[in-house]
Amino acid sequence: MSAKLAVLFLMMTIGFAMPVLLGIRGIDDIQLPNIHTNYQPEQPISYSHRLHAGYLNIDCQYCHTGVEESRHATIPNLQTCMNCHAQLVLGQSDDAKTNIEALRQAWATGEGVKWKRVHNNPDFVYFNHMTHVKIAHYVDDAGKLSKGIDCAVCHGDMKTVGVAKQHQNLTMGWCINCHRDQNDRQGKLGLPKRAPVNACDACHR
Amino acid sequence: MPKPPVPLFCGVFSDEDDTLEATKACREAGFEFYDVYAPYAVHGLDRAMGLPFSKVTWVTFCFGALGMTIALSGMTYASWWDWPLNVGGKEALPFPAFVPITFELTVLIGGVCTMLGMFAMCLLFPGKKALLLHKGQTDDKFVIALKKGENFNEQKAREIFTRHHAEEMHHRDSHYNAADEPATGGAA
Amino acid sequence: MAVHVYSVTREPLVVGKKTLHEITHDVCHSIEGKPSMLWWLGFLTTGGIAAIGVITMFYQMYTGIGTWGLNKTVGWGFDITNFVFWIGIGHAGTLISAVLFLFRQKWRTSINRSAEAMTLFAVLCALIYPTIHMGRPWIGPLWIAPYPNLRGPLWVNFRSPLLWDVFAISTYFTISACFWYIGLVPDLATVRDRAKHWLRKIFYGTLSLGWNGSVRNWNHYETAYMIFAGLSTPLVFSVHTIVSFDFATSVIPGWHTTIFPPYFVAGAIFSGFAMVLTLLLIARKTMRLEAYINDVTLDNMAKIVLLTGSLVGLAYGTEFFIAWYSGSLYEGFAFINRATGPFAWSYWIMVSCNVISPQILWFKKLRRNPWVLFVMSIFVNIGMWFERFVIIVTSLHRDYLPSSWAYYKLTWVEYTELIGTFGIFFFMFFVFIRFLPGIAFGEVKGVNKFARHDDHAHAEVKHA
Amino acid sequence: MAIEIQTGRQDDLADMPPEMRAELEVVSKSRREFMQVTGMAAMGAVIAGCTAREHYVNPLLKKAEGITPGVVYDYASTCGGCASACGVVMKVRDGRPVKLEGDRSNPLTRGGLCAKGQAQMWGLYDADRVKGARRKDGDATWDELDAAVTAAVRGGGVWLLTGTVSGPAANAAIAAFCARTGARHVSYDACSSHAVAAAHKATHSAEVIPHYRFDNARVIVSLDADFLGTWISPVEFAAQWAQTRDLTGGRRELSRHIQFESRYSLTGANADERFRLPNAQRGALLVDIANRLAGDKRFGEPGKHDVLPADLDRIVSELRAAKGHALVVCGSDSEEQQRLVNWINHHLGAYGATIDLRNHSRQALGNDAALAELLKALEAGSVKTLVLYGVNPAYDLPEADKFRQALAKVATTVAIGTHLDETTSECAWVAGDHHALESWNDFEPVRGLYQLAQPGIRPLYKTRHGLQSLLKWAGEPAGGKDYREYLKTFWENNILGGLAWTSAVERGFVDARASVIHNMPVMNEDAAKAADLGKVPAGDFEIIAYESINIGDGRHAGNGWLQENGDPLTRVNWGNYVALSPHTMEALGVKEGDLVRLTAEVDGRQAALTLPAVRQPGQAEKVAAVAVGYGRVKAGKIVHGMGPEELAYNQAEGAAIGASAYPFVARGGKVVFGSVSAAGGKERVARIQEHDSQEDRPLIKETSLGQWQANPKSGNEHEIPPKDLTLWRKWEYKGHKWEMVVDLNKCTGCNACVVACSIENNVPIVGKKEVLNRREMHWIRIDVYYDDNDGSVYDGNLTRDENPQAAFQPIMCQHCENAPCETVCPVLATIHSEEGLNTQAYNRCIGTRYCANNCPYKVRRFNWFTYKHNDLTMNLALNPDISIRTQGVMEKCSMCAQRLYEGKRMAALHNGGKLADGMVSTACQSSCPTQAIVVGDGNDADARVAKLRKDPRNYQLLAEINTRPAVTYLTKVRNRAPKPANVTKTHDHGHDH
Repeated sequence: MSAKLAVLFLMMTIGFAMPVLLGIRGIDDIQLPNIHTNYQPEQPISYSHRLHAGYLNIDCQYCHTGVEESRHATIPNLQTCMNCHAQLVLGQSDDAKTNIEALRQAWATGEGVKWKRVHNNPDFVYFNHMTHVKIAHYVDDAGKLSKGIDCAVCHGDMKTVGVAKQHQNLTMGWCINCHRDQNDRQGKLGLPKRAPVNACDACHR
Repeated sequence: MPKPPVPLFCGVFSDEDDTLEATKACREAGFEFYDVYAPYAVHGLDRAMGLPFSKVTWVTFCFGALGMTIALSGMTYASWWDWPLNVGGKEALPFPAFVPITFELTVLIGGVCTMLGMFAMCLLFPGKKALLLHKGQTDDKFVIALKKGENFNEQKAREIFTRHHAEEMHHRDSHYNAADEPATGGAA
Repeated sequence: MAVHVYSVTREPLVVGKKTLHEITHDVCHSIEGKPSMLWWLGFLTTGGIAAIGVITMFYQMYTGIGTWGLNKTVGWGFDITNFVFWIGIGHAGTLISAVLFLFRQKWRTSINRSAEAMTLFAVLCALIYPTIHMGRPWIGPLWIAPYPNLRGPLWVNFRSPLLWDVFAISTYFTISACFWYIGLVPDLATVRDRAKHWLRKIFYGTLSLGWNGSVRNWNHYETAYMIFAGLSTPLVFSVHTIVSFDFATSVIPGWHTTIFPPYFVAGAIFSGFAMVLTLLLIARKTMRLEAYINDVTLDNMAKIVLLTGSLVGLAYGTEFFIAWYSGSLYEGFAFINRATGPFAWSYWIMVSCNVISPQILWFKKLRRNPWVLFVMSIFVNIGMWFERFVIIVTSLHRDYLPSSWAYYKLTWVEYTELIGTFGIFFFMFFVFIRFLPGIAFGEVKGVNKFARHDDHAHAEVKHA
Repeated sequence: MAIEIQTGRQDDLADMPPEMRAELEVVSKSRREFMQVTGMAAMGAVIAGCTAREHYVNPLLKKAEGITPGVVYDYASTCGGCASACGVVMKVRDGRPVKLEGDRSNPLTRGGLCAKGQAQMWGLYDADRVKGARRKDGDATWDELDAAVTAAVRGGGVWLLTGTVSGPAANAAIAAFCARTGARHVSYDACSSHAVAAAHKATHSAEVIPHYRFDNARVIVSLDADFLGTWISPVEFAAQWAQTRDLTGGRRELSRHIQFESRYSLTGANADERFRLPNAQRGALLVDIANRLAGDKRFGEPGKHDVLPADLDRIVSELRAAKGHALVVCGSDSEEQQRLVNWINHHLGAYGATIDLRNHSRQALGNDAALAELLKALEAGSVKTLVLYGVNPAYDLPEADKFRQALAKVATTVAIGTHLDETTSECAWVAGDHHALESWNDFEPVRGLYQLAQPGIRPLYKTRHGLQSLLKWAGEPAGGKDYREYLKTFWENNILGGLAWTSAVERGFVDARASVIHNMPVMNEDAAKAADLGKVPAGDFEIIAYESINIGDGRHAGNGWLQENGDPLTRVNWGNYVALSPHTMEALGVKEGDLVRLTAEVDGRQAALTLPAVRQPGQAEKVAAVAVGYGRVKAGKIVHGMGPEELAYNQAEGAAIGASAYPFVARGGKVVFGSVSAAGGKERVARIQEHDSQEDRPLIKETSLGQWQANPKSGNEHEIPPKDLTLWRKWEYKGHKWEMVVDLNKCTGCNACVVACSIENNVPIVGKKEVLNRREMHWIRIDVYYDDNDGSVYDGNLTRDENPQAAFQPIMCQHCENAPCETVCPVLATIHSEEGLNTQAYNRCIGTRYCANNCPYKVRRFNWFTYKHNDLTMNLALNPDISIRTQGVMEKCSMCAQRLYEGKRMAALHNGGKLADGMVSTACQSSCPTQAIVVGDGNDADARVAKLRKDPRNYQLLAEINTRPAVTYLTKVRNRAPKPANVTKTHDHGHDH
C-alpha cells in the first residue's frame, strides 16, 4: 500500500511540475546559450569573400550598398552580381563554374538566391549600420581615432574568409562593452561620450 | 576503516527524571559516558553529562556574516560598480534599498548553514545507519551507556542504575544495533 | 539550568495521562495503518480541485493574463490578493514554532508541527501567484535572479520591492522548511524504528539521517533549534513587512502608507492563527486529537486572535485618521472611496469579519467552544482575504487621474484558480498527515510531565 | 525572445503581386517557426542545436533605383481621406507607405492631419478590398467589364454620381466622360454643406462655399458649426483657430469664440462661451442677432429661444465692436438660415476680412438639388446606366432604402470603388479602384491651390484608377494608359505654366491663389429675409443626426484605428449611441446603456433606430443626438468585431457596429421631431473613460484671459514646486534631455495624435469586447473633464452640471525623472535613459504589471493577449522600426525614441552634429493640427520646449508627488465672458437620486 502511495505521490509531484515545463511555451524566448560565433552555414552559392574582397579587392560597399544610408547593410541584389558575371566572369575552376552557373540560372528564372542569414540579431534589436559606419567615432586598441567603424571590427577580416561567417558573438554584452570601452577611450581623448550605454531605447523600442 | 567496537554497559530507564538523576550520579561517581540516549530533548541532560555548549552558534555567526557580505558586496557590485543605471532618479548606490535583501540573505545563508553544520557536527547524513542500544530509545526509553574502561566498576554502575529505577541493564558494544533484534512488538 | 514550574493554576497541556509510548502510538498509528475512507475522500477531492486549478493556471498562462478580469487601471487583483493572503496564512506556523518557542509557550507543542507544515504549504500556494501573475512566466523566474549573463551583464533591480519579495519569500520558505525538517528528524527516527515495511524503512531511514537520540546530538540539536527560532522570529516579521513594502513604497494613495509593515504583520498573524484554528479544529475532530489540542490551546489561540484582530482594527482606524489628518486630497479620497465607493461591499465585509467578529472572544466560554471558534476562524479567513482585496483593488481602481478610473470584474479563471490553490493547500495537507507525524510528539513528550504531575496537590519547584 | 510578427490566414495572399507576397512570406516566417517550436517534438531539436535555426534573406533581383531597404522616403501628396484635401507627407519604406503626416509646407493645413486622414492606410492594407474587376455575383475580367460598360454608357441615359471631386484634371476627365457619353454628372456629400453655397448664390450670386479665415477673426460665433471637428475643412480651420489661441512667444490676446449648439460638439468644448440651443431655436436666435445688429425688426419677430437677452446683447455688442474681425459661421442645412448668416457677416464686414469668396473653398461641392433630380430620375426609371464613383449612396443617403430599390430599375449599374460596400455590392459591375495611396490624383481644395496626390506603393491588386476607367469607357485615348499620363499632360498644359512637373510633384502643390482677399461688394439683403425664419417649430423630441469626428460620414467605418478612437466628449468607441442630456434621461427614466428607440417621420418617410443611451452633459434638453457613419453592414471584417479571434466581439454575420442615423437626416435643414422611448434591454457601451469629473483635482489648470493678463501664473498659482529634499543625488543629463510641452490652450481634443501614435508605434487595436474590459492599448489618450462649476458633491461618476465646460488633456507617458514605475521593476526592464527618457525594454519585461500599478498617470499598457491582425496584409502597415509586443509585456509611450534617434542621426549627417530645434518630432506632435505639442531638447536653451518650460503657464501634472515629469502642460486660458451669466438653469436639479 505504502509503495503504491509513494508512487502516486511522485506522480502528483510531477503533475505539479508539468505546467512549469509546459509553460515554457516560448522556448525560443529563453536565452539558451545562443552564441553563434563562427556560424557559417552552407549557402546555396558558396560565395567566397576571400576571392572577391580579398584577391579581387572589391570594396565592401560595392555590394553592401545600404551600409552608409540605412539600418541594413543589405545583401546585394542579383543585378550587382550580374554586373560582372553576366558576360565577363564565368569562373575558372569547376566549382566556380557550377556556382556561377547557379547564379545565372537564378537570374534567368527570376527566382533569386535564397541566402542563409549569417548575422541574425533578434527582432527586438535595432542595430543601425549607418550610425556605426558613418557617424560613430572609433578608437582602436592602438588608440587611433577614426570616424566610422571599420567593418572588420565586428565582421572580422572578410578578406580571409571564404563563405560568410559570424566573427563576433553579437550578444548584448558584447555590444555594451564595446560602447563602454569606446566611451572611456574617447573620453580620454576629450571627445563627448556618445555611445549609448544607459539608454535601452537606443536598441530596444 | 571501521573503528573497533567500544564495550559498553547500558542502563535503560523509562522516566526522564530518573535518567537525569542517574546521569548525575554516574558523573559524580566518575564514570566515563559513551553516550546517553533520550527519545526527546531532556533539559539538563547534556549538562549533567558534562557536555560543553554546542559550537553550532559559531557556524551561524560565520555564515550569517558571509551572507551579509555576499549580499552587500554583490548588490554594490551589480548596481554601482558594474553597471550604474538611473532607476527612478535614485542613486546607483541606494543603500536603504539594500537592507531587506541583506537581511534576508544573512538569515538564509546563516540558517541553512546552521542546519547543515548541526547535522555535520552530529555526523548525521542521509543513509546513515542508526545504531540503537535499545529498541525503545526513540520511543519511550532512556539509555545511559557507560564505557567499560580499564577501571570500570560494574557493581557501582548497577547500584546507581538500580537506585534510579533502571528497567534493564545490558552489556553491549558500540556496534550493537537493537534494530537487528527480532521484532517483539512495536507498531501495529 | 532550566527551571520547571508546575502549578495547580495551570491546566494540563496533555489530558488523559498518556504514557510516552501511548503518545507515540497515538500519533504514529495514523500514518502506519491503512488510510481511512475519510482520508481517501479528502485526498481525492482536494487532488481533483488542485488538478482543475493547475489546468486553469496553465490555460491562463498560455492564453494570457487577459483571461483574468484585470484592466489598464487595476493591474493586480485576485493574483496578488491571493499571494498576500497565503503569505499571511503562512505566518502562523513559524510564529508558533519560533516566537512561542522563545517565549516558552509550551502549549505550542501540540500544534507546531502542523502549523509549520501549513506554513510551507501556504507559502507554496503563495508562490504560485507571483509566478502565474507574470505576463511571461516562462521567462520571469529566469530573469529575476541575479546571475552573470551575456547581456552586459544586466543585473536586476535591487530597489524593487518585488525583488525583495523574491528574496524574502524564498528565504522564508527555505528557513521554515529547514526548521520544520529539524523538528521532524527525531520524530522520523521514531517512525523509522517502528516501521515494518522495507520501503517505509528506507523512506523514513533516509529522512531521519540516522538519528538515534544521542544526547551529544541533542546538545547540538537544541542549540540549532534555538538559533532557528531566533532567526525565524525576525524573519517572520520581515517577510510580511517586505510584502507590505510592495504597497508602502509605491505612490498610489491607499498604498503609500507607513503603517503598512506593522499592520501587515498583525494581519498576517491574525489570519495565520485563524487558519491554524480552522485546520486544527478539523484535525482535532476527525483525528481524535482532543487530548493534545485541548481547551487550553484553543483558549490561548483565541486570545491571540482577539489581540491581533483588534490590532488590525486599530490599523484600519489609523489609516482613516491619517488620511484625513494628512490633508492630502488623493489620500483622503482613497479612503472615502474604500468605505463608500463601488467596492464598499468588500470593505464592509472586511470590517465586519476582521474587527467585529473576533470581539466575541472576550468571553471565555466562547473562546473554548470549538464550534464558535471554527465559525469565527472562517469569518476571519474571509475577512483577511478581503483585507488584501480592499487594499489592492480599491486603491488601484481609483487613483490619481479620474479619467482612468475603472471597475474590476472577476472571471471564472480567477475563481477557479483561487479554489484550485485551496485544493493544492489541502491536498498537500492530506499528504502530509498521511506520511509524516502530524504532531511533534518528541516535543509533546517533553511537556507530558505536566500531565503526569498534575495530580500533585501543591506547587512544586524542581531544580534540574 | 522572438517578437513574432502576427499573421493571419494565408489565403488572403492569392491576389497579391508576387513581390509583395514574397515579402509577406518573410514576415510570416517567424510565426510558422513559432508554430513548429510549440510542438513538443521540436523542443528537443531546438535545445540540442540552437545554431541550426536558419533564417533566410531574399534580396531583390534588380536594384530599385533610389531606394535603399530600411530607409524612409518622404513623398508630398494629398490626403484622400475626405474631400478636405489636406497636404500630406507620405512616409514610404521598402516600397510601402507606413505613415502619413501633415505637410508643413502646405499653405492651408500647415502640418496637421486628422485622425481619418492618417488612418486611411487601413483601407489600403485591409483584406476586404476589391481586388480587380467584379460582376455582382463574382469576379470578372477587365475586358468583360470594359466591354459591357462601354456598351452601356454609349446607350444614353447615363448618370455619373460622385462625391466631391475638386481636382482640375479629375474634373476634366469627368467632363470628357460626360461629353462623350452625354452623361449627367451629379456630386453629393453625405454630410452636405450645400446650403452655404446655395445661400451665397442668393446673396452674393456665387454658388460657392467661401473660404473661412478664422485666423483673421477676433470674435467667432458659431451656430452648430463643428468647424474644429467635422465642418468643411476641420484641420485647416483648427490650424487657423489655434493661431488665435496662442499665448506663447509674447502674444497676449485671444480670439473670443462663442458657440451655440444643441449637442455637445468638439468645437463647443473648445469655445470660450457655450450656449445650449436646440436646433429648432436656431432660426429665432439668428433673427434676434440680426435684428439687434440692424437695430430694428427688419427680419421679423424672433421666436422664443433659450439665450438670455442680456447674454445676447453682450455678444452682439462684442460682434459689433469687432467689426471687420468678426466671423459668424453656421452649420445649418437650411438655406434661409445661411442667407441670414451671410447678411450678418456682411453687416459685420466679414467678407474680405474673415471670409474669402474669391479663393473660395472647393472642399464640398455636393449639390443637393442635382441629387434630388437624380433620385427623381431613378424613381421614374429614366436612368439607364448609373456610374457610381467612390460613393456609397445605398448607405449614406437619407433615402438609402429608396435608392436601393430604385437601383433595380437601372439597366446597368457600375461602381468604381475600393471596397465592397453597401452600394458596390448591389451594382452589376464593380471596377476595382486604386486606393488613394496607390493612385495619382489632383485636388483643388481652395480655388487656385492645386494639389497633387502621388502613389506610395505599386497597386497591391489588379485594380485600375477610377478616372482611367471613366476615360476608357468614354473611349478617350487616355483611357488606355495609366492615369498618371493624363494627369501629367493636363497639368503641363493647364496648370504648371512652365514649372517642371517633377518639381510640382516634389512639392505636392502649386499655389496660384489670388493674393488679396477680394471683397464681393454685392449683397442682396432681401434674399436674407424669409417669412418664417424667426418661428420656432414645435415638436416632441428633436432628433439630430450628426457627423462624428471619429468615423465621419461612414466611409471609414471599417477602420479599426478610427473605431477604437473614443468620441472626444463621451469617450465612447466601437459604435454609436443616443446622446441625451442628464435631465432628459431622468425624465425618460433611462439610464446609461439602456436601449432607446427613436422614431420620426422625416421628409415623408419613417425612420427608426434602437441604440443605447449615453449621458451627455451640456446637451440641450429634449434633444437626442445620434452620430451618422455607423450601422454599416458591409464595411469589412471590422464591423463584425475585432481583435484576436478568440477574443472577438462576436456579432452575428451581417450585424453592424451601431445603427445608421442617416434616415434621420432631413433635407433643407428641417428640424426633425420624433419620439424617444425606452426600448427595454441594455447594451454595454464601450468607453475609454468612464469618469468625467476632475473631482476638484488640479489636473487641467484653467484661467481666464483677464486673470492671465493680470497675472501670468494665474490658474497655476498652486503649482507646488518639487522640493529638492531628497535622499538621492540628482542625476545629470549632460547631452540631450528630451522634453515635451503640451499647450492645453491649443489642444482641441481631436484624436489625431492618438491615431498617429497607434500607427507609428504599432499599437494594437483591441476591439469592443476588450475596450469594455478597459484594456485599450493607446499610448496617448485625451482625457476630457467637465468642470464642476456648480460645486456639486461627488455623486459616483459624472458631473451634474447642466452646461458644463469641457477641457481636454492629452496624456502620454510623462517620462518622470523620478519615475515611480522604474523603481519597482524587478528586472530593470524600465529605466531612465541618459537623455531623460523613461525607456521600456519589451524584451526584458516579464509582465509583473507593478510599473503600471505604480504609475500615477496610468499610461502603461499591458499586452493581455497576443493581439494579432486578422488580416495578413495589415502587417504591411506595421512600422518596421518598432518591435511587435507579445503577450505578457508592458508597453508605453517612448516619446517616439526611433524618431529621436533618427533626428540625431540626421543632425550628425547634415548639421554637423548640432541638433537644431525642430529636427526631432514625435508622431503626436507632427500630426497635431493646432501644434499643441512641442518636443525638443530641454538642454538646448534655444529650443522652443526649453522656453515653454519657463513659461509661467507651465505646470507639471501631479507635481506634488515629485515625479518631475519631462512632459509638462501649459495652463488653459479661456477668453471668458466678462461675467458668467451664461449658466441658464431651467430647473433645480441638485437633489440626490
